[in-house]
Amino acid sequence: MKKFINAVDDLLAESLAGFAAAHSDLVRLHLDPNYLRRSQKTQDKVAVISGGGSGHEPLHGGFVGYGMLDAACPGQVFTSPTPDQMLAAAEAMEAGRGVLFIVKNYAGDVMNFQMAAELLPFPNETVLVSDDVAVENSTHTAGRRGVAGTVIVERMVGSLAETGADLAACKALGDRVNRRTASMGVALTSCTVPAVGRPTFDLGENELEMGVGIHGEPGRRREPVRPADAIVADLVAAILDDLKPARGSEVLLLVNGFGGTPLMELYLLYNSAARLLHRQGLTISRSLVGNYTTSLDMAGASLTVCLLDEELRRHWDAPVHTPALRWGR
Amino acid sequence: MKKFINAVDDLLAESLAGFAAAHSDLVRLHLDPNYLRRSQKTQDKVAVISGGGSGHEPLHGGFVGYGMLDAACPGQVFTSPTPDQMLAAAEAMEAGRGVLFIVKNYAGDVMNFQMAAELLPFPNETVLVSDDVAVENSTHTAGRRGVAGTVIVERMVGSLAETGADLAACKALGDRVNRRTASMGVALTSCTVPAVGRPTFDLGENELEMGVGIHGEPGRRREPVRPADAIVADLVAAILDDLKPARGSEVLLLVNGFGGTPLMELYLLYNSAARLLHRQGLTISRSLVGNYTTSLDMAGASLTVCLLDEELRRHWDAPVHTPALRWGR
Amino acid sequence: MKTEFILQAVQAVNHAILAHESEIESLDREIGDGDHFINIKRGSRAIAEMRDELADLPPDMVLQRIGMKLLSTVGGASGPLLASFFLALAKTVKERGTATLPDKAAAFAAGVEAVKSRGKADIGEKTLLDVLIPVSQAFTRLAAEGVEGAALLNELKRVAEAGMLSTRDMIATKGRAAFLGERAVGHIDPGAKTCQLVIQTVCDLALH
Amino acid sequence: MKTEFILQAVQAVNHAILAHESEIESLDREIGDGDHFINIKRGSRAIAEMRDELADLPPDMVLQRIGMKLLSTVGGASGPLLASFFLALAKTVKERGTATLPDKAAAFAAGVEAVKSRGKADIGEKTLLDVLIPVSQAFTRLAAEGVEGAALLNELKRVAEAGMLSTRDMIATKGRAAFLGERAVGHIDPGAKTCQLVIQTVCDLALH
Ligand SMILES: Nc1ncnc2c1ncn2[C@@H]1O[C@H](COP(=O)(O)OP(=O)(O)O)[C@@H](O)[C@H]1O
Ligand SMILES: Nc1ncnc2c1ncn2[C@@H]1O[C@H](COP(=O)(O)OP(=O)(O)O)[C@@H](O)[C@H]1O
Ligand SMILES: [Mg+2]
Ligand SMILES: [Mg+2]
Ligand SMILES: [Mg+2]
Ligand SMILES: [Mg+2]
Repeated sequence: MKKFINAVDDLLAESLAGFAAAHSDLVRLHLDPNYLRRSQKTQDKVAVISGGGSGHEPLHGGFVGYGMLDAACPGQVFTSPTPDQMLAAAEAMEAGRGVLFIVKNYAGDVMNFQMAAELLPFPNETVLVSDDVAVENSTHTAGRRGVAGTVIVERMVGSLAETGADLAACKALGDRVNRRTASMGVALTSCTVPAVGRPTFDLGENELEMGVGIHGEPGRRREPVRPADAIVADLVAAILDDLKPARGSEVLLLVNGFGGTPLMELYLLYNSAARLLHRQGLTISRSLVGNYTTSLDMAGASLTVCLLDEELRRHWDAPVHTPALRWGR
Repeated sequence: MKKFINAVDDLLAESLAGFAAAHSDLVRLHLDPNYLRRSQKTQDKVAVISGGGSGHEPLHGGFVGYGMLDAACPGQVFTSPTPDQMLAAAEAMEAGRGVLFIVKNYAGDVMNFQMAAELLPFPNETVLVSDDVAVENSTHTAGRRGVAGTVIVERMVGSLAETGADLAACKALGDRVNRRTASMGVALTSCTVPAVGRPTFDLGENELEMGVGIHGEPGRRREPVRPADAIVADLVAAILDDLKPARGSEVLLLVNGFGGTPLMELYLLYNSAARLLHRQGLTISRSLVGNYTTSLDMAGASLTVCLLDEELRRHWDAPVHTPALRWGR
Repeated sequence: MKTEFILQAVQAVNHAILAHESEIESLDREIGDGDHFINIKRGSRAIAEMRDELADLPPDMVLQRIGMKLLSTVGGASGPLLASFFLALAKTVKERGTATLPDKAAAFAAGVEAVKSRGKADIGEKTLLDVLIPVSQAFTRLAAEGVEGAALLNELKRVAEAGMLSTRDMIATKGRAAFLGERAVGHIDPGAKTCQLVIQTVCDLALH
Repeated sequence: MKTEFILQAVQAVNHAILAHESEIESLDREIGDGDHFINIKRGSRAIAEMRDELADLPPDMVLQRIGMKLLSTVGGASGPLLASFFLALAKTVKERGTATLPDKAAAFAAGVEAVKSRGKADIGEKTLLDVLIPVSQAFTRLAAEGVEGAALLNELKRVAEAGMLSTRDMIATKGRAAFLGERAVGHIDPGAKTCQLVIQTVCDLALH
């Protein structure tokens, strides 16, 4: 394992310190318990707070700022944060309108946020993000994972919260965006958790892993490497099979890199996916291409489609000013 | 080699098509000869045009748009574009005030842009970017390479051009920014040129390459892997030795990833570099952290320091709206 | 149960976990995300370092502090589950003490119930509950039958091991391994392994 | 020099380049950026495909078209250099023809001069000029002395090879290898290898 680190145990703290220093105009870092918050607290709005294991940067810290999150709680690498972090962040950012937690649907994240929610002295709601169609859903299981669609949920809910909407409205929008969003990913390599020091799984020189999550969990099946168009066709089919959009629907297409795949390839994937969506009679009216929900140094990418409507498009377009997403101001 | 491609020969065209589709609000792609241009041509300004080999995305296409480039000419991977591309781009974007070429200092880029300049029916000037202090300069050699500092030159010159400044002023500012900017990079892995199919150089599991360029050219020396702080100390020393900033100077610090290194590590490098700069009595008043001048899938990063003054800071801060850099609008 | 014994158990468990690093770590790399060992090591070390501040507290408060410390240090899925176990254990110990074996078994059972409701999981889902539930059932039954000493402890160890091994052939429906479907079959659940190791270590300590 | 011969040479060179893929490619991976082979292959194929449109043109126009095609297809450092060579060659051929050997040598020399001034480089800088300059000098001298046929062609091949090999021990001061300093020593320059290969191929063709 070769990484830019000093000591494995200090990686997270040093990286957070660098992040806060590089974006000191936007965010402030609180240590022990760790959370990142907007440098300016906004009054009279629902406090939108997310968090999760580290290693997915810019998620979530990169989305703290106007029009998105009020705070983010970073756990250790790939490990959900602990309730004391959520409590401290909520304490700092609650502004009289309650707290909305945005939580990716993993047992660890769900339980830690739940314990925080039980202890929280403010009205609160939780939006569970579960956009990963690689995972089969059933009533007996814990359900689908939350992956790159989280960025879209955070963006749209963050926009609504900025208008002064109440907790119930923010929760309802988050759930609605989640229902209209589907993702699936593919890995060309594993990632290496720094504290472990070697790849989480081994992939042969001619293999890829379909349906991976964002923690180096192996996917649902391993396949020989294929042309990008064939890979994209499978991802798009799974996504559309889930969303079942009517012809003529308007969508947002997010091509998300996992950290080790260059932009050149991500745009090639975009080209391939966009062609397929057009062929299905869909209109791509908004796009995002880049590393937004990563898995350390994993080479790979995921596709996310969000079914837009007038309201969702408006919340996507509204001004946002965070370290990793910025427009309109 | 595992990459998201269909056929190696189509990679560039498909990636460009995806880029243009994903950013159709900002850029338009012209094929054969290939160039990317703003979708809206601005009248009465110097046309600022750059270009270079592909594989450095988002450089240069990602910087086409308001406040930065008017057009970018992408060559094949790591191969400078050809003069017909520059001629066609200039033809399309010249708006009565002449053409400024921003060229990274590589023999190939310089000669191709030179041949274009000789054939160009408009007044034109060229700013050569040569910020890489890893390369020793001497009167007998072709001089230092242009690397990540190019983003800063393009940004500041682009801002000035937007104000209606004339060709001479744009050229003078570009040269001044270049003189005040220094960079150095380090690689943890090689990159793999898709058409070649295997790594350009081999690095052992415990080796790193100091002073690499952005084309997988080997650096000046190979070393055992060291803690990030020690690596950063060497890079910062080389940069400051070149710039020789007075104590109390104000600087912009750019931590640039080469494509395969996650943001988490880039912020750790930022933390390390910022501490050293502070210790030298420097004030970091502007920062940029991310993948801006990449080398395909190479794991590694470069540091760039630009000595600011009131004018340069103003041009950095002015509104910019491109696919890869956006603020103020 | 004395504070003294709890603190000795904490040290013994900390050593046992460190001694099984590669085994536990590889289980979570195979069907999880590779962090389980680091998570429990972080928690176990944090508790081991509390020795001085815990030494003079009564057992229920010691267990409560351990639960809170696990909650704020472990993270992941295992953090809230282990914390819930200790917090419920502490509550029951406080309420009815640990004078008799059935008292101890009841406290353990309360901990396991808390884990079940926190994780919304039950036996057969390839989690640490496949160790905790059978051990709790055996403990309650044997305590009611008056079995004690080595006979009890050895049986609990056996049941823990059998529960841990039983996860090998299961398909997971909870936790990260659930994402793998059929592919998780053939691998032991990391949380189950950890719980089995802890139970074995504590029983061995009590045996001496 | 007839159009017919130029077109035959184009095909022969195209084959020769393809046959030396791994050799040329590895040279640029060692001291460059790995694309030299791809660059010249792209150019060489583009010219080979022009066969029909060039067949009826006079030699100077054929050379001019080749230069322009190289300029718009090769890119990199080698593109403008090779293009400059052919454009200057074409110009001299047009001006004084290729009736005599000194005419041919003069045209070649004009091409090499154009490369020198385009690249602002000279002999000894570990570039393709370390092949082109000695070959041009030998050509001019031998043509003046009246050496012709196999004697001339074999000598040009020998000089090209010696020039190519001479780059091995040089430190580069131009091109990408210049960034390597001492580390480039021991490696042959890829552009020099290509030029030597082209010269050898054309001489061999002329020998038959
Ligand atoms: N809902 C649940 N109920 C009970 N145990 C669970 C549940 N989800 C996960 N686990 C246990 O947690 C273990 C994984 O813990 P750990 O690796 O620390 O957390 P994470 O899965 O968040 O990375 C699994 O092996 C399993 O035994
Ligand atoms: N200034 C120069 N003058 C002459 N030849 C040069 C010069 N710069 C580079 N070359 C030649 O170009 C070759 C490299 O060509 P190529 O790999 O196609 O382009 P690039 O270096 O841009 O990747 C070198 O091996 C060298 O022979
Ligand atoms: Mg985890
Ligand atoms: Mg090149
Ligand atoms: Mg885990
Ligand atoms: Mg090259």
